[in-house]
Amino acid sequence: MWTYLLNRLAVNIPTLFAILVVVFVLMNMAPGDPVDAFVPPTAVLTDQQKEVLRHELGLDQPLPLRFVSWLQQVAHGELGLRYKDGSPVLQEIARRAVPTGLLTVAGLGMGALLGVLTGLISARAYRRWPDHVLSVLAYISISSPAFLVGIIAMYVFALQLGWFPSGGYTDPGDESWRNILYHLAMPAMVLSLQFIGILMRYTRAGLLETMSQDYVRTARAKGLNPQQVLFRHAFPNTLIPIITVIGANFSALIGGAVFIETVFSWPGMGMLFLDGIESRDYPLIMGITLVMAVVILFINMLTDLIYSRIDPRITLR
Amino acid sequence: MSSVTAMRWQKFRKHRPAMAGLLIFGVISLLCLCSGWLFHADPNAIDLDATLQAPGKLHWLGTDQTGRDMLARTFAAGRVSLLVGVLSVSLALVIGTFLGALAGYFGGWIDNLIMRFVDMVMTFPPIIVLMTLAAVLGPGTEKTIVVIGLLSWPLICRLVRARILTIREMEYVAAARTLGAGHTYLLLRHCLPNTMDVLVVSFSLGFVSAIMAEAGLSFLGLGVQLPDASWGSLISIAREASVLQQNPWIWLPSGILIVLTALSVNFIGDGLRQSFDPKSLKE
Amino acid sequence: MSDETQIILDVQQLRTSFATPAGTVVAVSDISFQVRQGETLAIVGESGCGKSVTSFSLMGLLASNAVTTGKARLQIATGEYADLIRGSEAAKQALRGKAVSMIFQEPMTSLNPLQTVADQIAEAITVHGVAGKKAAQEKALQLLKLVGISDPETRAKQYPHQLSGGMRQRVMIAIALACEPRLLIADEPTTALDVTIQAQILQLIRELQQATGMGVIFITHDMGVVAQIADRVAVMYGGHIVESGTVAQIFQAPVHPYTRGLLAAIPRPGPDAVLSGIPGQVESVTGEHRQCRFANRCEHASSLCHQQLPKVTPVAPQHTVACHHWRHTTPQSTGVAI
Amino acid sequence: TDTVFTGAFDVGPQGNPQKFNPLTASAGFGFYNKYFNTLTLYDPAFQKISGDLAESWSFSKDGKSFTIKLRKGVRWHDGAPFTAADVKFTLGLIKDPDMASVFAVRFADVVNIRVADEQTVVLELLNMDASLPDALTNVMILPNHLLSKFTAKELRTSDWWKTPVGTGPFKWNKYVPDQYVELLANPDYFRGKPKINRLVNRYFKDSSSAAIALAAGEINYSYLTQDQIRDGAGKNVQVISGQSMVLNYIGLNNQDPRFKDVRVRQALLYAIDRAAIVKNIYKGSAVASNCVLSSQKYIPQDVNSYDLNLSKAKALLEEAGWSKLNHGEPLELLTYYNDQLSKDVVASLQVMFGQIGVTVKPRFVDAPTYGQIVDAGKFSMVFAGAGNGPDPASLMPLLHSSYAPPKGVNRMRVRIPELDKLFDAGQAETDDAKRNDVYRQLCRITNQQLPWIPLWVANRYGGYTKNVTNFIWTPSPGGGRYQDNPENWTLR
Amino acid sequence: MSAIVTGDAEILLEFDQVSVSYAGKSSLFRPARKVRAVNAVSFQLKQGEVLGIVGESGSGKSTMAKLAMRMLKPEQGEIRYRGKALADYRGRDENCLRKEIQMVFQDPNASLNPRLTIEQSLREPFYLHDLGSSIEQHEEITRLLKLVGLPVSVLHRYPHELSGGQKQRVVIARALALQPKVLIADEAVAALDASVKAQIINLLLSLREQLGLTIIFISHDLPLVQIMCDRVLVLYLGQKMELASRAAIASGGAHPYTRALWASSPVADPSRRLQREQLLQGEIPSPLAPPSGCVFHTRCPQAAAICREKPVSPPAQSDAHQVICHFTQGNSV
Ligand SMILES: Nc1ncnc2c1ncn2[C@@H]1O[C@H](COP(=O)(O)OP(=O)(O)OP(=O)(O)O)[C@@H](O)[C@H]1O
Ligand SMILES: Nc1ncnc2c1ncn2[C@@H]1O[C@H](COP(=O)(O)OP(=O)(O)OP(=O)(O)O)[C@@H](O)[C@H]1O
Ligand SMILES: [Mg+2]
Ligand SMILES: [Mg+2]
Repeated sequence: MWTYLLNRLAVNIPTLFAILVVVFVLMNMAPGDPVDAFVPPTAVLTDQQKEVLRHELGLDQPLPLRFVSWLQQVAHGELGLRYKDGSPVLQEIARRAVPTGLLTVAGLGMGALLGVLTGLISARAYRRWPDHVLSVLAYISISSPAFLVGIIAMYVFALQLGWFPSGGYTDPGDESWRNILYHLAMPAMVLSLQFIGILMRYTRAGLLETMSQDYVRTARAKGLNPQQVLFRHAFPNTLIPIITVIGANFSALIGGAVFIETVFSWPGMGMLFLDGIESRDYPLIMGITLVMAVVILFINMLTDLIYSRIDPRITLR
Repeated sequence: MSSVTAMRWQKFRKHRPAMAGLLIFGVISLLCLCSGWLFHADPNAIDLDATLQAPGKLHWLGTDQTGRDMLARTFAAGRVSLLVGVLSVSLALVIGTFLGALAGYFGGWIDNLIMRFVDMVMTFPPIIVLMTLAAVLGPGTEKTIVVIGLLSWPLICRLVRARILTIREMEYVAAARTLGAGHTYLLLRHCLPNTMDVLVVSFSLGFVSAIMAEAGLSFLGLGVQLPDASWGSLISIAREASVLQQNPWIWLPSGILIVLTALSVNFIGDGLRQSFDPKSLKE
Repeated sequence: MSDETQIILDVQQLRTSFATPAGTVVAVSDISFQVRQGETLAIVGESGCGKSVTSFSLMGLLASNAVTTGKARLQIATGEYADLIRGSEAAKQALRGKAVSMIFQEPMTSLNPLQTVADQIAEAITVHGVAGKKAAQEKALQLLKLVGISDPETRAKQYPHQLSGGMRQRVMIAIALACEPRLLIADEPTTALDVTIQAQILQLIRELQQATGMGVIFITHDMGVVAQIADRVAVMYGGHIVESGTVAQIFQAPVHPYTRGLLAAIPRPGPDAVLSGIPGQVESVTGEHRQCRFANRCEHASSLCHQQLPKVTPVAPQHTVACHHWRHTTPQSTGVAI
Repeated sequence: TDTVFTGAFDVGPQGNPQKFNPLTASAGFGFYNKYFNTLTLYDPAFQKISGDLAESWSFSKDGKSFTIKLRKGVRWHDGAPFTAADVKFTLGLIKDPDMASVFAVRFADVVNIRVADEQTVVLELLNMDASLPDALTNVMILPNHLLSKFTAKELRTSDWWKTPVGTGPFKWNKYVPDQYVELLANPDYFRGKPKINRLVNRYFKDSSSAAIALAAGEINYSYLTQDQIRDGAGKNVQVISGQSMVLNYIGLNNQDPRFKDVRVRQALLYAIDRAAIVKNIYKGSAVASNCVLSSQKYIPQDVNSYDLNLSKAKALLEEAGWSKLNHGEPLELLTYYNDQLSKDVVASLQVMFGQIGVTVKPRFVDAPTYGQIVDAGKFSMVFAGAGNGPDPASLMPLLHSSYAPPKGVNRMRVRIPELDKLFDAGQAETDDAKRNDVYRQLCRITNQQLPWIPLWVANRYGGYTKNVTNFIWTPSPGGGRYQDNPENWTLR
Repeated sequence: MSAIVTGDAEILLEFDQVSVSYAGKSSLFRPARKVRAVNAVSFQLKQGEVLGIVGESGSGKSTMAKLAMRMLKPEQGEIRYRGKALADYRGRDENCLRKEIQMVFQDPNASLNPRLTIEQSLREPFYLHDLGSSIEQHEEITRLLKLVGLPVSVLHRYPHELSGGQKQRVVIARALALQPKVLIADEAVAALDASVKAQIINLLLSLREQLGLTIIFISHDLPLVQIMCDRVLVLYLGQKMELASRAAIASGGAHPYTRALWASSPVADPSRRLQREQLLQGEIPSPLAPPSGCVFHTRCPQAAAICREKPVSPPAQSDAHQVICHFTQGNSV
């Protein structure tokens, strides 16, 4: 176990390095450069001004050198400064970490819970009407783009009913946890919606697969009621795909809830990253990539560990 | 062998949702494929004097902001979306299943290598990859398909691997090995069929996300380009608050068609899964 | 105690058929039998003759392509009965595991691969509210010990795949015995067990029976085991009970030609031992059974046998047979009465 | 009582979210103006420039110097007096290349800044530049006494901008990153204490969210899109509209031989049914333009209105030998606009050009990509917008040949000597009437020569809740730069 | 009951001091505990011989079978087939090996793929070794089914639609399909009724007669072992207790454990029921912590001090009758 963990960590370091190199190269290959992004297409910077900027941002250095100096910064525990306003990237990311974490955990948590639950219900009512209704709902939720659901939710819950604020992280001047949670409710719900649909499908399919196994028959022979059979015997045996899906979506969401963050003015990492892309803010892009890569590698490692916890037949090698 | 196929077909035919799915999918595909011939309106012809018209006699599904006939446009858009949906998810499925099966089956360093590659692909920020690819590749439906396919296989890969990780420990796999079965045979015959449930779900979900992803790509120069449309791009018009509220005929048909096709794909998958599962719960 | 109250299980005209692509397969055809308190009924017979299907029918655990008809009355308490076939699913579920439990024939796949042995046993106890979690775990350990598993503390924490075939089978036995059921259906419970353990298990079942009056349906192929444990024996062939009687009647005065063949096939080691089977094999039929299923292998078969299904007829008290010609074919020496 | 005015000042093209350095900013002046002041400001109709921190200004006879008299008794938020040194310091920063200020070009002719006395600053000029008062409407004056210790380079990205000290009606109070800035009324504001106590600028990334927040009454003001107006902004919302002063045009790569012939450019314009687009896509809320200028006073009567004329367009193409110039290759129409309206416009243009046999393939990219492609000259056609007011001189860097890349942003590589001369003449002319004549001529030339294919100037919208009174807002490129008297805004 | 194997027959399969253990599940803080499933077991199997393996449940019989099938690698010692170590069979050799050694798994249900029809499962060996055309394969399958006494109608069914005994016969048919040289039958007839069992045993014996099939017969059915096997290997806790010829076993065996086994074997006579007193007393020690000295000493009626302390030294390989017991050592039969 420990040896596995150590091995895995050891492998993760070159993986991380490879990710960073590839992203760095891709980023520099992408059209547009930071100085062009510095001013809108109609505003004027003279040649001389651009040279100054370029030099200051180190853009006049060759690519490998820039990567190496970035790595050196990372080695010193820094992630450089943003091109946009010179603020430290690390601090910006740290600031966004809490909102992002909140949104992801709340959205995924809610989604996982409801997704699995509806999946269980659906499998239990296989090919009867609750199954069909839930399936249709699931596909509607999966097919509804986040921006659409977000805007509609805002119309209904913020404008018509006035239950929730239309967006933002807090009300100006009120930074209490209650206020944050009040603002979190709607984006988290919208975020979870698609996820519910996705998980519901995987849960349902997995359950149908395991329900025909012999040990489920044994469970019934013990006198368990259908719910207990489902929860205690069939469900644990479908946990592996469910955990896989949750893990993969977790990684995707940490930086990927861009639409929802945008619609709800939620100051999360996704929006920051988009900002970084829009302004070709290389240090910011690399910084976020690094953080996300670490998180994703960790989550994937965790899912693999969980596999072996769930299923004793799986050995970690 | 053919008797097994016949038995499956029998079972499939009895699965009513699957047959309904087949029918709906067939009808929608047919409508999309023959849209040019069925609806005489040119899906890209503008008529600035007839913008945002509600569904009526002349335009059954109304018109959009530039007066294009939404009926013709929606079904013409379906051609791109169906193509992108089916092909890119197939590509992802092939890659994901192949790599996932290898990783799960062989384990050891092969698993490690493949899974670290998966980690990498999962970590690449899609926007950057897409921007770069778009710049390098340029527009085109086939490129869009490839790009979406190349970005969406990791989850499938992980799912397939996880499943095979347990299947390879089954005694019947060992039994087949003692009969002299090679790796390829074991994988194809004994391991992969057990991933059917996961693959069916991944297909129908991936189908939807590919269609939606395509719309996001047109901004980067990939995906469908003006004047053509896709279902995803038509839905994106609903970003305009007024269109969302006042002109549902622009985006709602596409939305419904996506849900319908996804559902029918799902039901077909359900039927397939059941007809391949000898112990399916109900006949 | 009247005879009526002694009957724990009364099965009448049980019939189970499967819908298959090839047609309806009647796996169990109108069988009737009884199990009394503290009694062991052994069911023996040709492989594939419907023994397991009978037990699944009684447990209500058949695949969805099966249709079961008939009556099976289980006495859950003195004077209180429940129908195992026609009851509601919820009622049946309440009975399962507690009033009637079953040991499955396939120990490898019948255990949940993700749960430890102890958890799987304890669950059978807790689910009926017989004991709390902790007590159940202790009981599980005790049961493991009872079924002859060494080092139960360690084994309890292991998973099915870490056990040998015999151990898994014993875990199944422990699960079935956990709630001290009124009726135990044991489907080949000792096939994977070596003789010493097997003897121990048989002993255990016998002791439980004496203590609780549990009725046992014991399905096995090992005639030695039948001789050891059974009070009465039912011989099945092709979905029918062809002969039933006390263990002594069956072993010493078998009437049906199939029973006799079966007994003759028991290996008896000796300097020039020969194993003799019954020539031919069961024919598979779809649809209603219209003739004696054994007719095609029977040396005494007449045209009647090929045309008509024999009725169950009494031979002696407690001894019945379903054969057209039993009177003429039974060798005199073994006699009728014992 | 505590009155809070919350606005989404940074939504839409006039905002500049979370960029706090006004010297490098090209938008967002509507909010900088709330805590800083400029020397000069327009009136809300953009007709006249009046003083803000400046009391008066004048050019010397020879046009070699420009003298600014400053308002007396103005104090910084920290109590220090505002003096000429602050002005000299600020203008100096702008000219410092390390600051990378986008206004540096506007002060290219300023060779020296001299403090004559506490209240007087003199700019020494290389050439007369009549657009200086306009240029000054952009420049937020900064406190010398607090900032002189920084180098320009440090200051460009300094944290000071997040705790600034200005002279404006509101004082900086709190900045919660990514969420909002809160300002407090400045009781010592030289125009009087504002009537609202607090002014909050909330950040929205998405304008529809801001519109909903406005309709829900969570905020008091926001920019609105045409679409949001059509949707009905909400019953408690008062909508304001006005010309954007941004000209949408089709830019042609003037170095591309295919567009050398003026007849080609004219043919393209004849093919566009601008009236229909304005009427049906813009729902009438745009005005077609026939030259690069949009202010009525610069447009002569005799400009060609290029009404839709397909046959003429075809004929012109024929004459110019288009089929020989371009062998049926599709032209790429590059644009950085990504909103639905622009997509509809581009789709319409595509069809309209198609009617005269010019195939166009639109390509939507983001701004940095656009900049890179266009700077490199690897384009043939763009659909873009240019702020063309209030002073026509703001167009000079976009059309004057001396600003052709790599030196400037004359990205269409326009090289029309006559145009250069007119821009120079307009710059040197202080007399309003004569200056108008110069620009009328400029309009005429661009109408004939079509260095750009002018399309229209669309409207822009803002909305405020009906409980706000004395609110002044008007659309303008980059926001602000007009006297909106926030000290008079009141909340009921 | 059939030809006794001649002394000069080729040694086909040989276990040479083979040991193997399973790692238990380790956790973060606890290292894995090992189960010694097979401990230094040696035996030689001659062409055409039938070797019975008996022993208590969990004594490592299936593990030995898996070792011979190369499903496990021996930790120590070597397994040789035709004089060549199993591990050295590679490529085409391996393919031949797979063909020549076949196994019937203990649990037929687990060793049949639930997704394949019986026909598909039975076709597998032919397909894998590219034998015959589709029609020939079908004919061969039908023939095999007949041999094991199953109707052709089972071909289109799935495993879960068969009875336990039917599945077991399918697995036997599959193992015989390739006409192996060595057949390892792990409880291969346990789920069959006496009549079918007799049929199958006779089939195996006739195959041995005709084709020289060599059989390792793992079973709990001692009378059957006695009838069928030329030699019997008795295992206890993964260790060899006795290896004796049929004749030696017929008299009850020499090792106390063997004798105890024989005594517990049920007899098909209701009047001779076993009594508790006749059973082997004590419980089986845990293989996780096997006893010191002779592993059987905890239950051995003859156990003496030496048994507790000193492991029994292994007998010579060449001995015809090997008894691993302090008391019988040296006076082997
Ligand atoms: N995968 C495994 N992991 C851990 N221990 C195992 C594993 N497989 C078997 N064992 C252990 O190895 C020992 C021998 O098992 P094996 O299956 O060989 O017994 P067996 O002689 O075949 O018994 P049976 O007659 O009950 O089938 C047992 O103690 C068992 O618990
Ligand atoms: N789901 C099913 N569908 C169709 N036929 C089935 C199904 N299950 C069992 N059968 C058939 O029913 C018959 C009786 O099977 P059953 O399992 O009861 O036999 P059994 O007496 O237990 O035999 P064994 O001793 O071999 O276990 C068999 O012929 C079998 O093929
Ligand atoms: Mg059975
Ligand atoms: Mg075993």
